[in-house]
Amino acid sequence: MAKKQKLQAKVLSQRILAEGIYDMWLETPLAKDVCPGQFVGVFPTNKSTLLPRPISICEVNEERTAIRLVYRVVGSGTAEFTFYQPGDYIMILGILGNGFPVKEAAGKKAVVMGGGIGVPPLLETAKSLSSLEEKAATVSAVMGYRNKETFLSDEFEKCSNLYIATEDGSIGTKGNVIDAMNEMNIDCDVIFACGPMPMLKAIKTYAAAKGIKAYISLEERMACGVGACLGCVCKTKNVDDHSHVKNARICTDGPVFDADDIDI
Amino acid sequence: MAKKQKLQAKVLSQRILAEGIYDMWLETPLAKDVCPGQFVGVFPTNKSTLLPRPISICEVNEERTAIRLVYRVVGSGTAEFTFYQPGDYIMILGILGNGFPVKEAAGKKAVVMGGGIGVPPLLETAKSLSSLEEKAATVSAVMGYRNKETFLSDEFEKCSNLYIATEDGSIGTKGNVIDAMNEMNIDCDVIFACGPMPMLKAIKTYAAAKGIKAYISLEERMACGVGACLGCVCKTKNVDDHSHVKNARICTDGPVFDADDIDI
Amino acid sequence: MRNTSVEIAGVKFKNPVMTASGTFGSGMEYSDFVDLNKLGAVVTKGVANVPWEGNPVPRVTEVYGGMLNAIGLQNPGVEVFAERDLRFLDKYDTRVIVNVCGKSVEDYLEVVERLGDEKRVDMLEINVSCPNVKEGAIAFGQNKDALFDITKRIKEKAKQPIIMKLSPNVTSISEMAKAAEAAGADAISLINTITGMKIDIHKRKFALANKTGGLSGPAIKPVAVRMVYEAAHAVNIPIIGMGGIANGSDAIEFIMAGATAVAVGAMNFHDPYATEKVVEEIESYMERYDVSDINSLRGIVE
Amino acid sequence: MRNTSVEIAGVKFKNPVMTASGTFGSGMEYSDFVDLNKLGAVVTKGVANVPWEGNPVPRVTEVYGGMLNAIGLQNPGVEVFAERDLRFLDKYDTRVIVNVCGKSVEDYLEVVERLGDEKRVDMLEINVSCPNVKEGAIAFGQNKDALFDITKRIKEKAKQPIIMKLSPNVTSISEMAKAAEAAGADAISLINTITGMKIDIHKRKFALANKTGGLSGPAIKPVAVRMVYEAAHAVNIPIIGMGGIANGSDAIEFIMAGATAVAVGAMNFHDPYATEKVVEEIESYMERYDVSDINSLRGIVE
Ligand SMILES: Cc1cc2nc3c(=O)[nH]c(=O)nc-3n(C[C@H](O)[C@H](O)[C@H](O)COP(=O)(O)OP(=O)(O)OC[C@H]3O[C@@H](n4cnc5c(N)ncnc54)[C@H](O)[C@@H]3O)c2cc1C
Ligand SMILES: Cc1cc2nc3c(=O)[nH]c(=O)nc-3n(C[C@H](O)[C@H](O)[C@H](O)COP(=O)(O)OP(=O)(O)OC[C@H]3O[C@@H](n4cnc5c(N)ncnc54)[C@H](O)[C@@H]3O)c2cc1C
Ligand SMILES: Cc1cc2nc3c(=O)[nH]c(=O)nc-3n(C[C@H](O)[C@H](O)[C@H](O)COP(=O)(O)O)c2cc1C
Ligand SMILES: Cc1cc2nc3c(=O)[nH]c(=O)nc-3n(C[C@H](O)[C@H](O)[C@H](O)COP(=O)(O)O)c2cc1C
Ligand code: FES
Ligand code: FES
Repeated sequence: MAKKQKLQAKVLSQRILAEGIYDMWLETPLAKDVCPGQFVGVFPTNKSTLLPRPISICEVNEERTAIRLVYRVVGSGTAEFTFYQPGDYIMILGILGNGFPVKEAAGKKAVVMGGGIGVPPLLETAKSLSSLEEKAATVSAVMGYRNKETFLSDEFEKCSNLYIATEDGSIGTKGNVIDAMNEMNIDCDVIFACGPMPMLKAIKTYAAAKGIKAYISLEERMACGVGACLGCVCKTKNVDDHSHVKNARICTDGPVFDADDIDI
Repeated sequence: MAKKQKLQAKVLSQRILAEGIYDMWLETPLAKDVCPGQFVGVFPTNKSTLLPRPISICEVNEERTAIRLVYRVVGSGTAEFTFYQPGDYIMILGILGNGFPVKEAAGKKAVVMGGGIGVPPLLETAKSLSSLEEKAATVSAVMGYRNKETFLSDEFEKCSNLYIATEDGSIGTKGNVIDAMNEMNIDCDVIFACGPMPMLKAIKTYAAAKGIKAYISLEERMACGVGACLGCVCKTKNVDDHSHVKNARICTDGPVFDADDIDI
Repeated sequence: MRNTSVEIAGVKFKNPVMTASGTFGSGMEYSDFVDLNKLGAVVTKGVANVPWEGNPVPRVTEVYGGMLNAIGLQNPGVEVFAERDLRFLDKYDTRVIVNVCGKSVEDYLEVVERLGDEKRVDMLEINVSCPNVKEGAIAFGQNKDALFDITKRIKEKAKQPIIMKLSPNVTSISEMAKAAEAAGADAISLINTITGMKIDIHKRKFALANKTGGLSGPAIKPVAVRMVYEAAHAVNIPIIGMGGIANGSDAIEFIMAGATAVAVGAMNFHDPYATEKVVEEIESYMERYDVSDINSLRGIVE
Repeated sequence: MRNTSVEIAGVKFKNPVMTASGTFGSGMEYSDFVDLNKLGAVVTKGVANVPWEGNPVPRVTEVYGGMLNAIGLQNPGVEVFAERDLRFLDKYDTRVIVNVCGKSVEDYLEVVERLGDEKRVDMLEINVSCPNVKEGAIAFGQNKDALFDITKRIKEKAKQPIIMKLSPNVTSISEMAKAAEAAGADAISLINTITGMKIDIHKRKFALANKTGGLSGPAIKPVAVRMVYEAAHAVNIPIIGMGGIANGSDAIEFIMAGATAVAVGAMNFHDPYATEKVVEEIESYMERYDVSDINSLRGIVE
């Protein structure tokens, strides 16, 4: 694993992707070693806020010199990020987390499933699945949105068979990603998922019922991001190596877990 | 007196005047009502620092639409100010303080005396003295610097008879401003002074001995800048109106005091 | 029409936003910035029976997210205060709470009695928690028996309802709150400043002449919210919450923790419009979440 | 050659910079960023006799100039700790201080005895001040008789020198420091976190599942400096100072207030290089002001 670092990254571009959702490319040597599903900590410069904001890596450019972050504005940190212009520098901490075990999908029918701000990390995941040495047999993407204000869907279309579910039924299946799986009869051996907790719970249940392997990416409040503070734990089924109390650290042991191993 | 306000001011220009000393013009409607010797509070944007930095008004432009601040970098606030570019906005609080009673110099031989970062407010003072309806008879400026790294002296030359004292004797009188007064035999009925405490004490003593009126501008740590917190007091000879305990507020009752009235 | 008014000990306030004692003078200095009529109450700087000089300068210094002060309760004495400051406040339609300080119980009683017939004074806030004076003051606020005793004696003499202002520099704020309540306090206010210190490592000197000073500002808000919450669960009398309040959200946080009213202190120095803005932002919050009565938010987070 | 080494209870540290317990794991997680050999000591996360689960999430939340945590002392128990964490530290040439927690005096004693023969352990830091566990812990740190008692009993059994880690949530830190000294503590460390609370006014919930959490970071520095100063004037045993230290200047401030050594806590999360940087910046300060021995700065501001 690459050494973790805190370092300056240069903003290459920034644009609005959808209402309240921004898309920023950062030049950084960290790009070299990214696995899909990993994340960085982004530091606001505002000195009232000292902790890094965990943001998933949405994409890595072909030369592996830059990473793409897609984020939703929810508070003071993300609001600050929107002001960054090309040429500005920001401090980031990375690369953090384990990432999706995409190689496990070799030869299999893989489905990436995302909802809300869980969608971005799945783009790099879907791209990886179709460019592995031993590729996945099929790569489908099932993305849940609130309404027709979708984002990144055009890009998923390029690297996967895209299915959309919307809460209001304005595009695709009306309902959630599981409804789409059922309605569209999507073939699936392994799932890579990221999104809100109710969605992840539904996927865990769905996968267990169908005997499908599911890897899900969790979210929790973090302080250090590197496994030291024990702030970001989730319950695991078995005693884990690190904590010995069934508490895995999402920032280091995760954010991606085998759905069977965790208690959500 | 004009209503105090906290408002945005537009940076018009910024340049280095001498090592560690910056010169910044701000566009602000507050300029209209400035008396020489008054000051503004400048707010850093860095959220770890919340209090306004008191900075004297060095000059007002002819149209009275802009003020000039000349400041020395000593800490985080002033360091931040150096980054401001023309077109940036910063928050200021003003106009604060009483200012020099320049009208008292009508028809008299006036001397402005400054040292260190006490020099700037005396520029507007000297200019006022020579443009009063009833002008001062003569306007001299006696400025003390550490060495030949003087600043603003060219501008004092334009509106006053300038005398310089330097600690190392590299220009003008070797010594302090009182040494210059003595050496150069400067005629004087009234003094307006601003500078470090030892200089102000010397001026008070000098003026008392010669029976000259001296107005001196004091400095103290401030929090509110508007007279509410009682943070910035100086000892007065008599019970003052506000405090009733011989403690005048430098931000509001000052920063300029009749040297006879204060205990320094 | 949404209701923002609150009541404490029979006194009705048009809204829950007050000024924190010592940060707002008697209102005069901020009247350029704020319409005092828009505030729930003006809480004045501490006043004693006789004039106090306060501490030597430097009295204030900045720290991360706040400041330290060691003013030492400089004040012109209750006579001048009544004749000047109260007369200034006569012009305004807002509640007036007078903050009272003293070195002995007798000092406090003298002020309380002098103000007893002042119609302009709606309530008295008894400062037993100033960390910046050597005698009296905080000693009363750090020992529950002393607090009980002084509260009782003041309550016996006071014609206006009394608020005991508590110190955060204690092991248990609940015990202190209970002592004040048991002795008959009509309300409590908290927190006063937390004792702190700053050293200038270049000059090798204390930043304040008094060595220690009281910490206030956003830095102390989490401690203040916790103490308001603990006090609210310990007593039934109303609580005025303060400590780092800068905006409407902060004020709502204190109210949800159990405060009936709130006060804005050091942040007036950062933003002289803060008090009025807090009033407006509380209204916006009520609008956004359709809260018809501010009192319905009090203590709702349990 | 300038001397940065300090000594506490006969243990020599190459410099006064330590990690604050619980913010640095056992060093492993920060070894990507910092050369552990450059630190005065690694102080490990609190360890109990048996594994502890800790509190439910959310356990951390950000506040102005700092954070609140309610980890609840999750730890794998002393056995795993000794076999894994201490063996990891075997590789390094730095001092190791093990932070010990417990719910009863017996719990603490079990850990202390288990570690007695561990050569890798230079000192024990006894955490009697964690505000985030319901039983034991902070209770010992908020009552001077309880503190005296537990200190005495641990001292009797401990083979390594013991540091009592004090809580700032007390009326008088001097009294607590004196109790620890009287009971035989070899040193004291302070401050642990100050109990705080944050409420999410939009969700109308506590930000932490535990409701309250411990405040740390630059926001608490002035309180920490003051307490170190007070403790230094109350006792003669060495003090390890902490609370919001972010850079060399902060460290020097604590030393001038009376600390023999310092620890960097929450600021590791903001700047994972912080500890090593503090070491370097202390050296720069000594260079700039020609200080030949760091020990000569201790307590020089009186
Ligand atoms: C592993 C991981 C990956 C993530 N990836 C993305 C992503 O790709 N795009 C995206 O928009 N968001 C992502 N998030 C959520 C993102 O971290 C938060 O929205 C962000 O931290 C909010 O910061 P703020 O300052 O705007 O909000 P504030 O509410 O002002 O933040 C206050 C504090 O709470 C923390 N916080 C607030 N919301 C969250 C949250 N949902 N999860 C964790 N911490 C939170 C902040 O980090 C900060 O410490 C991810 C979270 C995790 C844990
Ligand atoms: C009435 C008045 C007029 C002044 N006019 C000028 C001027 O024209 N040009 C100029 O360069 N300086 C002037 N000063 C000094 C100036 O206010 C300080 O240098 C400045 O506040 C330092 O801020 P900082 O953030 O860089 O320093 P820091 O040390 O980081 O500031 C920390 C805190 O201390 C306060 N502080 C630090 N030094 C002083 C000081 N000498 N006086 C008052 N407060 C201080 C700051 O305002 C801040 O609250 C004046 C001071 C006063 C009181
Ligand atoms: C400069 C200053 C002066 C103060 N004077 C008093 C006082 O006279 N009486 C009092 O009870 N509290 C006094 N306080 C405490 C405040 O009223 C308030 O309790 C404290 O500052 C916390 O609130 P804040 O963080 O909003 O400032 C003073 C605070 C400051 C900053
Ligand atoms: C996440 C976190 C976990 C902590 N865990 C412990 C602990 O296990 N034992 C302990 O004695 N102190 C613990 N502390 C307290 C710190 O060691 C330190 O005393 C406190 O945070 C103040 O220092 P700081 O402001 O530099 O963080 C913890 C602090 C934090 C932030
Ligand atoms: S955020 Fe610190 S352990 Fe995960
Ligand atoms: S700075 Fe507040 S009274 Fe002068």
